[in-house]
Amino acid sequence: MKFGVVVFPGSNCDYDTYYVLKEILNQPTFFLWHKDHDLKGVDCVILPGGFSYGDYLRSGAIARFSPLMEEIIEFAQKGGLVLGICNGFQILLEAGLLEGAMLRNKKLKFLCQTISIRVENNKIPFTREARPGQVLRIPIAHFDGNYYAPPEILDKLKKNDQIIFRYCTETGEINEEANVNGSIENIAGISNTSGNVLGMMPHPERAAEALLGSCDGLIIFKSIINFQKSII
Amino acid sequence: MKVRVLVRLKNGVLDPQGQTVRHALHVLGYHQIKDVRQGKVFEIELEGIDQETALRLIPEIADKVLANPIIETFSWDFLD
Amino acid sequence: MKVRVLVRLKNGVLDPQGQTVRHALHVLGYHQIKDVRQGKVFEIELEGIDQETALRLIPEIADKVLANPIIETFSWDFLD
Amino acid sequence: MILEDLLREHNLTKYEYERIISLIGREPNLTELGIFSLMWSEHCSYKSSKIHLQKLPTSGPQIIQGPGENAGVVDIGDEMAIVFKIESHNHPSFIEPFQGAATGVGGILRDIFTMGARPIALLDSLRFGPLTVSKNRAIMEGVVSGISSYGNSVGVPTVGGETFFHPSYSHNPLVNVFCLGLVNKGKIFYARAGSPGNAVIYVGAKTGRDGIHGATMASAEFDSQVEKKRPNVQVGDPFMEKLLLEACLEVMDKGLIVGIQDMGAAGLTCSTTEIAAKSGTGIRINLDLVPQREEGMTPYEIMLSESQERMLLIARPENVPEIQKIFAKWDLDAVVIGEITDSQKLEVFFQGKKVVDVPVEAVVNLCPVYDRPSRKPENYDFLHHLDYNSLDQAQNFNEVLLSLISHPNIANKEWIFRQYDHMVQTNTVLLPGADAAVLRIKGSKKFLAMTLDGNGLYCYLDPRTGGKIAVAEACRNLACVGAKPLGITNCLNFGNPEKPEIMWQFSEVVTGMAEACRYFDVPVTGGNVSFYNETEGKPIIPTPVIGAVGLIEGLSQPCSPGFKNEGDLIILAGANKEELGGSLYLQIMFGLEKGWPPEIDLEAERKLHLFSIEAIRRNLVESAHDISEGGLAVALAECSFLSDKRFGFLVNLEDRIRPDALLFGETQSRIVFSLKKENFLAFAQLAAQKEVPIKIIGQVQGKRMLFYQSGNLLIDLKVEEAFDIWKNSLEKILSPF
Ligand SMILES: Nc1ncnc2c1ncn2[C@@H]1O[C@H](COP(=O)(O)OP(=O)(O)O)[C@@H](O)[C@H]1O
Ligand SMILES: [Mg+2]
Repeated sequence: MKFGVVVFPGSNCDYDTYYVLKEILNQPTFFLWHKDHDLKGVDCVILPGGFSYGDYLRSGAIARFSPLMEEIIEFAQKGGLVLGICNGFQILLEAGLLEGAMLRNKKLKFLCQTISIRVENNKIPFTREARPGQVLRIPIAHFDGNYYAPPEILDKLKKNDQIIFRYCTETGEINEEANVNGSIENIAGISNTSGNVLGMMPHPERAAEALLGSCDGLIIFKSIINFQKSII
Repeated sequence: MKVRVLVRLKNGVLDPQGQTVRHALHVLGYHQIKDVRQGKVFEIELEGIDQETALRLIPEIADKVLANPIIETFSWDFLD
Repeated sequence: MKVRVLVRLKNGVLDPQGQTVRHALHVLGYHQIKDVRQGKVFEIELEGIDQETALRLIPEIADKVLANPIIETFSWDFLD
Repeated sequence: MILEDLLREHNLTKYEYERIISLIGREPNLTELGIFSLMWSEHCSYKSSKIHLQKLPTSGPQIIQGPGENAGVVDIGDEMAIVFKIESHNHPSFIEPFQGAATGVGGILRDIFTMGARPIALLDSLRFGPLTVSKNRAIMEGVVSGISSYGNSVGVPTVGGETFFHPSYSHNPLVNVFCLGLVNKGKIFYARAGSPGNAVIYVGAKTGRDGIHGATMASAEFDSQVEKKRPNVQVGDPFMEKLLLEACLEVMDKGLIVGIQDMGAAGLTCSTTEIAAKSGTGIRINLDLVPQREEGMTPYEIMLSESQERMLLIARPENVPEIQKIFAKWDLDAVVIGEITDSQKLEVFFQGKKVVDVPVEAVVNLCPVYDRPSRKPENYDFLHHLDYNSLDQAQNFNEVLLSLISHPNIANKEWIFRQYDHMVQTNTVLLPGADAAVLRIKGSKKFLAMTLDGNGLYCYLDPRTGGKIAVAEACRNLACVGAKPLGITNCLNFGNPEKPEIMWQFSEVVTGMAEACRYFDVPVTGGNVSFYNETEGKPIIPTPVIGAVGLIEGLSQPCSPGFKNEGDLIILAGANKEELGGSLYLQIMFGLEKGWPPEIDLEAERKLHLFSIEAIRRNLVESAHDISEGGLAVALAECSFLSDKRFGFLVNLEDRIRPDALLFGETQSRIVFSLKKENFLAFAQLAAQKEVPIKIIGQVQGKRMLFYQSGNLLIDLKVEEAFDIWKNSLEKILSPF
């Protein structure tokens, strides 16, 4: 399974993601430079977290115009696997690969903490290793993670099972208290209609080693790897 | 040539920043404040361009870059 | 009653956001953009208050809450 | 403008002015005067502190670079070295809390990556006035979000720090920021010019009229355009910094440059003259080539501007195109603005004319050094009159403990560190909340521990002891996670050094620190002095902040402070004494800032550290936590709060001292350990061998915190209830809705 991690100016979880794929999961992994037009033949593209273009204007708003995004959009339309983490999620929204938008966290503060999310759909390539309803402990670190979608989009997301993760309590309840950033219906991650593009606010690459507190993030990366194996 | 573009959240989209400002003003005793919506303003200086081109260009830029049409609307005018 | 307050960075104060937006627009081919300065806009709805009081109140809250007088200036007007 | 006024505006004395004339052989012009005034300022020249700082030990086998460069460098083995330093940004943070703190982070990051190191951790030490005052809350909000916005964006985790509140900081908050970077030993860079003919390259943000010396405004010729010339508050651009960091590290990694210096407090002036002075060369620059953000800037303004996110590189001319290519890749300019010469002078050209011509040595190294008069404050003896008998002991100790743990000095600081990305780079093993932050080093079995510490009140009551304790506590924090100290950096925050009482505090604190550093065999690798922390004649309490860095080897994970297992023994290492002076207990319950601070026996302290490190290394302990503000009762409560399962405890102490002193006295050289029963024998043997007094005081058990003295129940609280109070009290004050 060949992974590509995109480097935008201001990306800062690019290396962390690379490290997990390459050093912990031993997958061939490449950095993809935002100015290039080359996806280096990878099977899965990851847009990492960080502050592309300083998050100026709106998070992700400028990065989506990067030359490489044209290739990524085409790749996604052909069914290629694309995962956007945090800032990567914001870029996917701005680029129109996913629907909705991000607002500032409800308390107007940056939030860095380990939270719980519930797997709402384990049928897509990114979650197939998770049990339905499984609760994952994964860190978040963002200022603009307050997901918003107008009613018609929200209906569509629900109808098509595109809501993949929701913020929940440690025991898996979905309530207002667990909704750290104020997202509509506690949404922490969504996919496109065909399930090959996933955006999520939590950072699975920060939950990949017991030494750092949690390994739940590995479920996502392993799902991708096993999905690839399953279709070969 | 100078133009000003205002970008604001659509009605119905929650505005946590505006809410917080309103709340802060209430705490300070300004109870006359019924609502606050916060948006962005861009002051743009253009060069080598006539009014007509600007009339085409500015909405294009605002729509494509400055505002996110899912949550925001924009308006603009010439400054001088 | 509705008012609009514009808050902008003082001249000479660095505006990283505006700079970055300008850069992005250049990369997209909009070379007519000479400069961009980004600021904030507040649309405020007031209640139970006459024009005269507003004339006193708005500058007061703009100075105290909406703008940071050390790096920003503001201007405002009535909306309707 | 008459000379006296001009000198006053530039903070130069008549004597200093005459010295300038004799050094350059003529009267300086305005730009030259500006250059001298910057470089001879207290901030750049250390003219009042230099003779005192010489007391600090600075060498050791592990030290690659001590004080004198942008940051100290310490060998950690396996071809790796660490680079670290602390800086203050107190005055800018008071003027504009958000930008002041943000640019403070930017500045310290540049100090680190200038050396070729990739920054891997930030820590912040903050001091504010009481949060009951809304202005102080606003300052704190601004400072914390400034640090968070900058550090988070650049992608360097803020892994720890400390926050204290005291009325003396109301008009003078302290913002000290520490940064640590990791570098390959063979790729360390310094401020060097190499040989004449080398290119001087300006990289990063354009120059504006940011933070220019206030003098500009007052000088007569600018009168007609005062508004336009007014210095601007510096605004940080973390995105620019991130690009600059990546581009600089890339040219350094490829060996394309000879030397590098960041443009810090004194901008272009400092970077050009220091680089030349350190190499015994001259430097010539043309200001017309300097990228400028504003129109009509004068040479004075360009040379003195403090615009952020700029660097000066020195490279052999043939490498310039390759360097420019790398910077272009990161969308940055790299502009050749001059060259290295053999004149030993700084020569500056502007619009075809030479506007500066001064010897670099004079600017950088010949500032007068002062041995300022020092005197014990008049009220000093009075401060120590504390009659223990007058202190009511008939208190409800449950209530007292709750008051202490809800006080902002002790309460959980999550409201702060939740705003900091403390996990990016995926190395943070001990998150904020432990005695020291611990990072793993990828690709090795080593861990780095780091902590900031400094108790201003102790220093106010007895500066020499306070100085010793600051170092001792920092090293003790390291010992509690199992780390052996490698080196120390420090930020000394004091009032006006021209006042003999302040100078005395300063000199005493440094003497105490020096003594402790020698005793623990930890060299000082650098630091920062921040004087003039006073408003309207009221100084802050003397506040040295110690940044200590240690190494953990041979462990699969570091030790942490929270209790781990029901039934573990709780051991107190160190002796209890009846000491209440300078305690938080006296401050909160009696409003007293009096008495002598706790004594410190450096020998006992040193033994305790060695013991703790060894006990942890042998895997004998489950947790370790040092006893500091709030005393033994607070330390034990914290062990419960930081326990994943929120275990309670039952302890009983037999010491025959006042119960309040037993519970809340801040006697030094004590650590609370918890350990499995089966490890006790080995643990006790080790303690005997290391000559550390220990006793079993109880065990980890249940969900209550029970504290007895000779069988009398002093404290009985439910962990969960106390935990909620400790956890939420800062949040309640700062985000009440
Ligand atoms: N300003 C801050 N930034 C980040 N972390 C902080 C800050 N203030 C306190 N902390 C964290 O809170 C914890 C408790 O702080 P403190 O009581 O000062 O620790 P100690 O006394 O053990 O040095 C530490 O882990 C520290 O890193
Ligand atoms: Mg403490």
